[in-house]
This record gives sequence, C-alpha cells and structure tokens, in this order.
Amino acid sequence: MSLEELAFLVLAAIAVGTALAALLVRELVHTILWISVFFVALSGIYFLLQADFLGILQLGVYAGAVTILLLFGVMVTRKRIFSREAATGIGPFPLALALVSIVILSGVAAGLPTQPRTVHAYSPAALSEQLFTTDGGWLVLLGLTMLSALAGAIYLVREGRE
Amino acid sequence: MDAVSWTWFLPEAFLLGAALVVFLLDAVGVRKIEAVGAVSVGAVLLALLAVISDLGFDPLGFLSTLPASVIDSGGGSTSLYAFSSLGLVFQGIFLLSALLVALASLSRPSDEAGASVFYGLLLMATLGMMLVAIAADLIFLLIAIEVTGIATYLMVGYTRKDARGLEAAMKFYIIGALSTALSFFGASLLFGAYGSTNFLVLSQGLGGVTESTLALVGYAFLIVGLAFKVTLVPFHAWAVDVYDGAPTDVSAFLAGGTKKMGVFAFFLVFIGPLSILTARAVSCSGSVCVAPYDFRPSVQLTLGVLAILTMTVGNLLALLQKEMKRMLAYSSVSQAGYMMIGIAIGTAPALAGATLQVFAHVFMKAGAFLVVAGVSALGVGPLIAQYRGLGQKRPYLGVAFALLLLSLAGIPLTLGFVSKFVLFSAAVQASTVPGQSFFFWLAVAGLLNSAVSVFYYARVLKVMYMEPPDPAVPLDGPAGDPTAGLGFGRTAAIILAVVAIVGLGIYPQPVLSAIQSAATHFVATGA
Amino acid sequence: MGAFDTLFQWAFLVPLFPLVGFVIVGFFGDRMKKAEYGGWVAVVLSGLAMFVGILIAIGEALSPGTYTDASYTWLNLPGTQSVFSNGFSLVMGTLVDPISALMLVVVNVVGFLVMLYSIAYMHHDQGLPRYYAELSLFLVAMNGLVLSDNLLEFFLFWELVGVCSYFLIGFYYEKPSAASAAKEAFLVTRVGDVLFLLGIFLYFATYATSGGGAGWAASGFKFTNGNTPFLGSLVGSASSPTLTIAGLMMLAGAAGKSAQFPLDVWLPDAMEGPTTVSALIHAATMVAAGVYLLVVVSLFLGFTADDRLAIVAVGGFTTIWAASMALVNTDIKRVVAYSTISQLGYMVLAVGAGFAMVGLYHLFTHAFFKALLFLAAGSVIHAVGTQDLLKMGGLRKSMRVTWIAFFVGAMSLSGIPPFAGFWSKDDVLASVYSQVGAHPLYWPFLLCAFATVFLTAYYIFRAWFLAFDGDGSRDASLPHAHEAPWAMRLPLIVLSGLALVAGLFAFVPSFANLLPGAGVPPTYGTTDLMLSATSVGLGFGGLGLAYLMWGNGRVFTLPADSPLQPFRTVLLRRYYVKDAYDWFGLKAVYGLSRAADFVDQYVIDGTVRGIERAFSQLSDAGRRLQTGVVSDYAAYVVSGLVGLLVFLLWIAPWLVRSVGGG
Amino acid sequence: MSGLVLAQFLGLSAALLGIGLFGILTRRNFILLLIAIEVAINAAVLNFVYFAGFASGPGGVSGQAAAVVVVGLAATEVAVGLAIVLALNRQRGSINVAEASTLRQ
Repeated sequence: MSLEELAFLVLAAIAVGTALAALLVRELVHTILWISVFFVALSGIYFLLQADFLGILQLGVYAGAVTILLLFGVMVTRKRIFSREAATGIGPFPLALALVSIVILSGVAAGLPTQPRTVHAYSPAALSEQLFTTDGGWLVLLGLTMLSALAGAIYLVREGRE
Repeated sequence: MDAVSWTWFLPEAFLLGAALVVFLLDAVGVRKIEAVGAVSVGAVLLALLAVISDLGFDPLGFLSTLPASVIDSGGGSTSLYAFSSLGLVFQGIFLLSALLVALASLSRPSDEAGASVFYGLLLMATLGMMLVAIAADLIFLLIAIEVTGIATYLMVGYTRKDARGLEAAMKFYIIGALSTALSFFGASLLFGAYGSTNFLVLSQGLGGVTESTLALVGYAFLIVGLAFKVTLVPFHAWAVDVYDGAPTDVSAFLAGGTKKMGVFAFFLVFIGPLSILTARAVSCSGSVCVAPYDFRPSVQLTLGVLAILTMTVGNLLALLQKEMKRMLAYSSVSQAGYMMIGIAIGTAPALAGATLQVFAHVFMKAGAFLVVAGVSALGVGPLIAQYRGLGQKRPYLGVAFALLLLSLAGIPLTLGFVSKFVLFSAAVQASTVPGQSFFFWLAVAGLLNSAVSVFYYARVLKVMYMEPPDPAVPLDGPAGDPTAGLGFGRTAAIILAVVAIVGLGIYPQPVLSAIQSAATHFVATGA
Repeated sequence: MGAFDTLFQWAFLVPLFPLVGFVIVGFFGDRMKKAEYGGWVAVVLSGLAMFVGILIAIGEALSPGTYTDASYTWLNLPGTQSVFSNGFSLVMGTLVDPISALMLVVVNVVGFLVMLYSIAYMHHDQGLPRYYAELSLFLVAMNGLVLSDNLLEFFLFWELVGVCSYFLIGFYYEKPSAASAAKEAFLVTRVGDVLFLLGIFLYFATYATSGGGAGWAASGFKFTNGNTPFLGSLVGSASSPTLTIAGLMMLAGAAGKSAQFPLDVWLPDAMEGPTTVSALIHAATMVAAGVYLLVVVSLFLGFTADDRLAIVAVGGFTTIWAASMALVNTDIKRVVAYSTISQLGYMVLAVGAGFAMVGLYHLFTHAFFKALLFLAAGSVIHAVGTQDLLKMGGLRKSMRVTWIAFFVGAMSLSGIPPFAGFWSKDDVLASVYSQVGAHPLYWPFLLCAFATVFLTAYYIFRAWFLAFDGDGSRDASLPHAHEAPWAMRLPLIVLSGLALVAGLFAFVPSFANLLPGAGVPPTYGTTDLMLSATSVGLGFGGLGLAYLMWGNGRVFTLPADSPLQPFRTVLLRRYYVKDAYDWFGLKAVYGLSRAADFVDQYVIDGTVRGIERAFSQLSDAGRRLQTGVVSDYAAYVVSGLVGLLVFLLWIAPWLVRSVGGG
Repeated sequence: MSGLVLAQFLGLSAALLGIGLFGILTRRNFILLLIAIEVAINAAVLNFVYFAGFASGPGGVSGQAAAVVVVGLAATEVAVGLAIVLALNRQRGSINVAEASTLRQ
C-alpha cells in the first residue's frame, strides 16, 4: 500500500465517520462541528488528488462560509444554542434504502479498473482558463442563480411591512 | 458557433434586463404591481417577438424555412449551447406560459407586498427555462434548470406570511435540492464514463473510462433528477402539495411552465440529435473499434414504464380528490405521463405529439389554474363542490373553465384532443415496426387513462352546470360585466388560453406542421 | 350520380340546421320570453333538416350511388420516417350513399316528430332551453355520424352522441336515480367505446400501408374510394387473428351503444330520462348506431368468419335474454326498453349472418314502431302520471288515439302482417335460416330468435292490455286521463302510419334502391312460407296468451276495502286457471327471466361495483401515501431511484433480451 | 507518485451519497436536512474531481471546473434554504419538517 493510498483511506474514513456523526449526534452545534471536519477531510482528499484549487475552495466555501451560515441558522432558530434535539427514530426502511443504493453503487465501483493510476494535475491557470472561456457559460448561469437567490432570499427574511 | 450571433440571445437579454429593472425598482421603492407588471409583460412580449422572428415569421409552415445552418448551430464537442428549431419552439412555449401568468398576476391587489419580487423571480425562472432550451451540455442544462429551480422555490414562498405557501416552499425546496444532488451525481458519473459532459461527446460515447455500466447508472440518476421536474410517479408527491399550497398563479406557472422545461430536458438528453437514443456509430480510435453499448431499448422500456405508472397513478388519485387545486395537480401528473409516451418512443411523430401535448398543456393547465385563482378571488372555497352553480352564475367564466377542462380530457375540437390524437397515433405507428410492439401498449394505456380521466373532469362540469348555486357565495358581479371581480389582466390571460385551445383545436394544421417539421429536424439531424 | 351531385353536396346542411338550433337555444334560450320559443326554434330547424334529409333520400332512391363531398383535412400527419412512411390524416367530410340516406330519413323524421311531441310533453318541466339544446346537439351528432366518410370521423361523432345521451338521461339530475343512470350509461358504453377505438388502432396498424394508393390510413380511414368498397376486396379474403380481434373490438363498440349482451344493463335504467329522449335516442337512433356501425364495417371492411359467429351469438342470445326480462316487468317504459334491446339483437343477428341490408331494413322499420311505442307510452304517462302498469287500466276510452297507436306499435313489434315489423323480422329470420346449412353453429341462435317472437308478442300485448283494457285505472288515486294535445297526437298518428306501411316501402322499386338487397336470399315479403307461418303463428300465440292472461283488465288487484271487491273476486276466480297456468306453465319462463335478472343484478352490477370499489381502494391507498411529510416524499424519490437502478441495470436488459426489442 | 485506485474513490462517493440520502430520509430538523443534502452534493463534487484527475485527455480540466461550479451552486442553495428556514421559523416557531404537514391527501 502506497503512502497516497494510506492517506486516502485515512481521510476517507474520517469523511465517512464525521458525516455519520454530524447526522446522528443530537446536539446541533456538535453537528456543525463534525460537518466542518468533514469538509476539511474532503479538502484533504482534493489536495491528495492534486486539485489544489478545489481544496482551497472547499476550505473557503464549505469549511468557512457554509459552516458559518449553518451555525448562524442554528443560532437564530433556537433560544438556547446548546440544546439537544429530540431523538428521532430511524426506521428500517430509510436505512435499507440508503444501504441498497450504497451497495448498488459499490457494485458499479467494483467494476472499475483496480490498478493504481497516476493523477493528472491541472494548474490553477488552466482551470481558470477553462472556467472563463470554454465553460464560461456555467459561471454566467451560476451568477443568474445567485441573482435570484439574493433577491428572493432577502425578501423572504426581511420583516414585512404588511 | 459561427452561425450564432449575439442577436440569438436577445430574448434572454430582454428577460434578464427586465428582471434587473424590476429588482432595481424594488430597491428604490417602486413596488406597484402596475409598474413592475407592465415591465415584465412587456419584456416577455418582446422576448416572444424575438423568438418568433428567430423562427422566421411565417405563420404557415414557418419552420420549414429555417436555414439549416441555424438548426444545430453551435453543437460542437466543447460548446455549451446550440440552437435547434425545436428548442426555439420550446422557448416560445415557455414564454407563452410566462405571459399567461404575468398577465393574470396584473389583476392582483395593486399594493400587494412582494409583487416586484414575484415578477422578478418570474422573469428569472423564465430565463432559466429559455436557457434549458438551448443547452448542449449537461452541466449547462442542470445549472439552467437550477436557475429556474431557485427562482421557483422562492416564488412559492413569496407570500411569506402564508403558512401554506411556506410549507409548500419548504417541501419544494427539499425535494428539489435532493433532485439536484442526484442529477449532479449522475452528471459526474457520465463525466467519468465519457470524460466530458457535452451532449455530442456523450452521444458518441467517446473518452474517459468508457464504462457502459457507469454511464447507465449516471443516466438512471439523471432520469430521477429530471423526473422530479416533470413530476413522474413516484417522484411526483411534492408536486401535489406544492401546487396546492402555492399561490395559485404560481401553481399555474409550475404546472404550465416549469414542468415543460423538464420535458425538454428529457428531449435533449434522451432523444435529441446529441442524445443517447440516437443511433451511435462504432467509435474507432486508431485501429481499435468499439461498438458502444446500446442503451436504447432498455432506456425506452424504462421511460415507457414510468409513463404508464405516471398516467395511471395520477388519474386514479385525481379521481378521488375533493379539492379543485389538488385534482388539477394530479391531472397534471397524469398529463406528464402522456408526454413521457412521446419521449419513450422517440420517433419524430411521437416527439411532435409530445411537443403538441406540452404546447396544449400550457394553455389548458395554466388556464385552468388561472380560472381557479380568479374564482377563489371571488370568494369561492377550495372544494370542487363549492363550484356549484358557477356555470349559471358566471356563464362566461363557466364556459371558459369548461372548455379548458374538456381540452384536458381530450374532447374533439380542442387542442387537447389534437395532441393526444397525434401522440397515440404516433405510438401505434411506431409499434408496427417489428420488435416494438411494446409501444402499442403505451398507446392503449394512454387511451384507457384518457377514458378514465373524463370522469373527474366531467364531475366538475356536472357540479358547475347541474347543481344550483350556493346563495352564500356572491358570485354575481355587477350586471352585464363578465369580468367583474376578475380584473383586466386575468380576463385577458383566460381569453388567450381559451382562444388558443379552441382556435387551434379547430384549425391545428399550422402549429402541427410547424412542430412536426421542428421535431423531424430535431430527430434527424446528427443521426 | 350526375344531376344529383349538386343536391348531395348540400348534405352538410342536415347536421348544420340542428347545430344552428343548438347555438340559438343553447346560448339565447334562457333569455327568450317563454321557454317554448326555444323549443319551436329547435322544431323548425329539425324540420328543415328533415326536409333536406328526405330530399337526399329521394335523390339517392332515384339515382343510387356513392357521393363523397370534397372533404376538409383537419389534421395531416405527413410521413417522416421509415415507420411512418405514409403518414395519415384526420379528415372531415360527408359521404352520401344509399344506407346513409336511409339513416338520414330515420334520424330526422323521428327527430322532428319527437321535437314536436316534446313541445307538449315537456311543457311543465324546468330547464327547457337546456333540453332543446341537448336534443339539437344530439341530432347534429347523429347526422354527422351517419354522414361520416371515414372511421375516425365516425368515432368522433359516436362519442358526441354518447355525451348527449349522458346529459339527456341525466336531465332530471335532481333525481338521484337519474344521475346514477346517466353515470351507468356513460360507464358501460364507454367500455364499448374504448374497445372500439382499440379496434380502430388495430385496423390502423394493419392497414397503415395497404389498401390502395398510399395506404388506407394515409387516406384518412375513408369508407369508400369512389364507388367501390375501399377495403372490401382486401379484407374479404383475409383471415388473420389481428383482423378477428379488430372485428371483435368493433362488435364490442356496437354492443355498448346498442345495448347488446353483456353491455345491455344501462338501457333499461336509461329510462330515467324523459320519455321523448327514450323514444328518439334509446329506441330509434343512438342505439341503432351500433348496428349501423356493424353494417358499415361489414360492408366496407368485412368481418372474418369467427367474427360473424360471435356477432350472431351476441345478437341471437340478446333477443331472448332481453325479452325474458320484459315478461315480468310492470314499468311500461322498461317493458318497451327491453323490447328495444331484444329487437336490436335481431338486427345484430342479421348483420352477423352476413345480411347487413336486412339488419338495416329491420332498423328502419323498428325506428318507427319503437318510437311510436315510446311516444304512446309517454302519452300514457303524461296522462296518468305513473309508469306502473298495474296501476293503470281502462285508458282506451279516454285515449283513443294513444290506444290505437300503441296497438299499431305492438302489432308491428310482434311481427304480425301487414305491419312494418313483420316484413323486416321475417327477413331477418329467413336470412339467418338460409345460413344455418353452412354454419350449423347458428342454429341455437336462430331458435332463440324464433322463441323470442312468441315472448315479444306476449309481453307487449300484456302491457297493452294492462294499460288500456279494463274499466278504469286500478289505482284510484290516478288523475282522470285525457287524450294528449295535438302536438303529441300528430306525431303518434304519423308514426302509426309509418309503422303500418314502412315495411312495404321495400316493395317500392326506387325506395328499394336505398336497401340494395343484393344477396338477400328471399326477396322481401315472399319469404319461405313455412318460416313466415311459424313466426306469425308464434306472434299470434303470444298475443292470444297475453289476452287470456291480461285481457279485459284481468289480474286486477283491488284494495281490500274497495266496494267493488266482491265483484272483482269473482272476476279473479274466473281467471284462477290462468293464475295456475302462471304458476306452473310459465314457471320455466319466470325462472328464466329471474335467472336473467339475477345475473343482471348481481353478476354484472356486482362486477361493476367491484371494479369501482377496487379503484377507490387503490385511490385510498394512494391518498394514504400522500402523508404531507416531506421526508416520506424524499423516501419515495430514493425508492424510485433504487427501483430505477435495478430496472435499468438488470430487469430492462433482461426483458429486452428475452422479448426482443423495446 | 505511485498512484491511486479509481474504484476506491467511487466507493467513497457512494458511501457519502448513501449517508446523505440516509440523513434526508431520517432527519426532521430542516438544518440537518440541509447538511445531509450538502453531504450528497459533496459526493458529486468528489466524483468530478477524481474523474478529472484520472481522465486521460486534456478535457479533464472541465471536470474540475464543473466541481467549482457545483460548489458554488450548493452554497447558493444553502443560502436559499436558510432563508426558508428563517421564514418558516418565524411563521411556526419550529423548523421540524414533519410538523409542517398540513398539505396532504
């Protein structure tokens, strides 16, 4: 087992574990903590894949902005921040559904080539070239979604005068 | 790309410009519905004119004159968008649905809170739909869907004090976000399989890992993500609650407009010139030639099963509804099943049938929801039973609603009949090809379902015309004024819908030829 | 052809006149000063339609032939691909040929007379504009159906006819029984309609490319191509399972509209509508449309031998099935309704045996005498305000015209010469008899038809005796009956005349052109004497039996406190023998009819109800799934995803491999 | 650089997607639902990144571009989701999605 593979396995285990923990703990603030660790672990995997730009983006957007946003949501929606959620039972059906989809996808994964391969690295310059020329349309559209999100979300949370 | 000039984007520019103007007006405190509504209706009309002129304004068989270079222009292996004649037809359809809703909403209370946000979001949602119609790349398509998605989540909840609207927005958002996650997951698997998300590359099956199972799984995820928009069973449950809880004009837009965006997305991914269902050549790199795995029969079978499931479940549930909006919502689900018949078959006539069904459904379903909105503004409750005597008290409104429902039921002399006729006959015709007898059963299922659907539409007619009016509900307007209580905008929208339904039901040939020619181009090019 | 082409070009006027009536009455009827004015508008316009219809029929009689008007292509689906190389069209056009001319006469004469009759009969009802508008629309649809020049147009009008029937049965919608009868009629005929449409699909799939020129489908399902049957030669020889199934689908459609077994349940209940509607729609015209369909299909498309056996079986069995149920019924309209089903059975029988024209001949005569019976019954109901035969009686004194009219109708129905029904019924029997040599399986159904002649005469005269014979009404609370006003008497008199002579029309040479009886073995009227004698004998037998049992007001139960009671008891004792005969001799017949009733009530209704219940349970389950909790909806999405993955990855490829093709 | 195994990455993203779906199906707190959806979307992002990394041609960079766009889109969605959370909270005083179930049948 190569060093990279070992690193990958460790990071993957952390990601899976923190994702599960985030969804299972009963204290919402702890959830936020676990999910931020999850984002960091994923960013580690991106660095491992030599996608440096994405690793940084993951840290900035997810581990930073989204986590703060979620924390903010938690703070606004409850009187006492550190209060435990009521326990919700986990039905066998959702569990089975999730497991079946994992099994099917893993089956597909098992059909993929299993020999280790080299990872291509792309320079941030190449990436931005791609983002702003060939795939520029994506960014334009992303901007459009942000425009309506901005206008609509602000209106929704603004205290109405009516 | 060379044939595409910036003028092709004029419709989108009108919409975006108007949306910005509306948001700016909101920011400076101009929020009267007359002002923002006028800007929006004007922009939609301008965009519609631009699309029509793109199609080459020639009402009798105009699409056949469209230069071939324009069709499919830009469909290269790296381009994100491509113009096809069918895409332009769909742009027209999307704009018509936006026009109906924008017109009708003019009749809402003049100082209603959030009017400017509503109109701005309506324009943004329409813009997203317009972009879907020209997508040539999977990611482009999915983000364009998301442009519409985000705008519509917020439209559903824009009456922020209304508990029902907010609950609907919450459900819409959660299921929508789940579908987004699944579609992007599917797109990522397709990217893994083919090394690109461009439709041309996908259709040729070149590149990357070239693992057909991976691609097939990706397509399955994509079907789920798109089925959410088209409200196929079992991905439909949100739609009924959302159509029910949303402000009725928004329901009209969702059922009459955004659902069609999903249909066209199916066209692009599964039927179009650059889709997996087009016959794919053996791909050769160097001396090694590989015949790609043929998805066609399996995917067609799957889509056909989904179509049958959707029609049947939608109809059965519509039968038992007591509330008007929920009945219309379930009927909308079942109508999506008819559209899926055309997608499953994928021949040019079937595609024309599905497009015609989409076209008709804009008018009939949006029109019906707009009538419901108008009727509830008159003080009538949500139950079907509360519509009793409407036909006698408000003869014009009653006739309009009756015609829209008859069209939904597929009664002759309405556009709904024409579209079903074209669709089912295309299915029967396609079934005559050896090995495709399955399609005959699609037609049979569609037929049986439309027979069932007559019952719940007829029930409304019966209530409207055969039961005495409720004296408690003051349906009477001032004598002799058929628009009393409806307002100019809503009246205009309803008249537009009814005239289109009946006029094109009696004389459908121009639209039919145009759509057929577009559909033929769409299927034939790139083959 | 030739000189009359100009006349036939105006055939579209026949449906157009009632359409104008529909528009005027439908939209402005409510604003007219008096509700009757709308009625008169409808009467005048249907009279105009009758005038044009009769002109066309005279034209066809003088110069028989097929005339197709320049038609309007409503929808054209051009060929685009290999699978759609010929395309096809939905064409609206008019086709005038002898049989459609004949049908025009039937529809418009009865239609006009019924409209006129309604002026007086419906006088007291609410919602008259709606009534006349719907009746006018029905005439539009029926004339359109008759004049259709292709199968698809035929189907469209066929559906419109069904819709009008639905609304007219439910005319008294405040009455729950009327509303449910309308629903039932709609449901049951809809089964036939859907199967009919499937049959069209099958023909479409079979003949998309064959059938002359660019293919039958390509030229819009046209019935004719000039003077010769379009597909006649092509199908006549062919015998394939597909064609047989398509033919059976046509039979199913016809059975739904014409109330043939097992789709006959709705017609008796449809009597909940106004009696005028029963006369026009559920006796003379709409129910005959099913027979007309079979005639048209057998002439222009052709049935396979298996189809014909099925048609004979359905028609033959229906004759006795319905007649047996009429034996015990005491509702005057229902008795007549059962007789309609039974007579339609004769028509179907004849078409199945290969004599479409004979079936049409019976349709023609039946339309008049059955409309007559219904209108006479309506006149009775109008006078006494009840439909219960046991309450009536003695009406012959106060209602001479009606009495005679009902008698003429009953004689005609019983097939007694020289009334109209005799000629056509005899022809039916003779033509089926001519086929039993070649098709021994036809025998039982021929016997059914013969037995039914006896039963028919019995039950219709039972009704006649019960209503008109005797000294007075058995229910003292009934109002004193008066003869109907002239607007009701005139149609009765005209129809009586027609019921008397319509059968003889076939001997008028030029009229016979409308019934090109090519291939009918016995020429009209000169039937094999044995057959005629048998059927007339049976008819008289039934009549006699009815007289013995019910004549002179017998079986007359009076209230116990009546001062006439002792006198009555004596009369009743006189007929004790007849009661015994009832008890023993007719037990089998009663048993049969009870069994029929049992099947009708429990098996068929039960099935219908069972299906309804299954549907509602399904829907309930569906509604329970709509929990309102978004997590459940997400669960459906994920289950759908898993299901889709399994289907797409394993099941669909397996199905494709094992079945071959998508 | 000895390399990594492609199949393992798909296994990881499958697990993340499954966990996300599981969370969406079982959690009732709107914020937890948002988090579950983020986990599922991150599975897609991970797919894009490693497929881009393992792609043979030069087109692979567009996979990373797609990942960037999806990250942006997901953040936008979270913002909209939070707006709905806040409005819902103000309206009902609760962000339990199971309690908002008046629209049904």
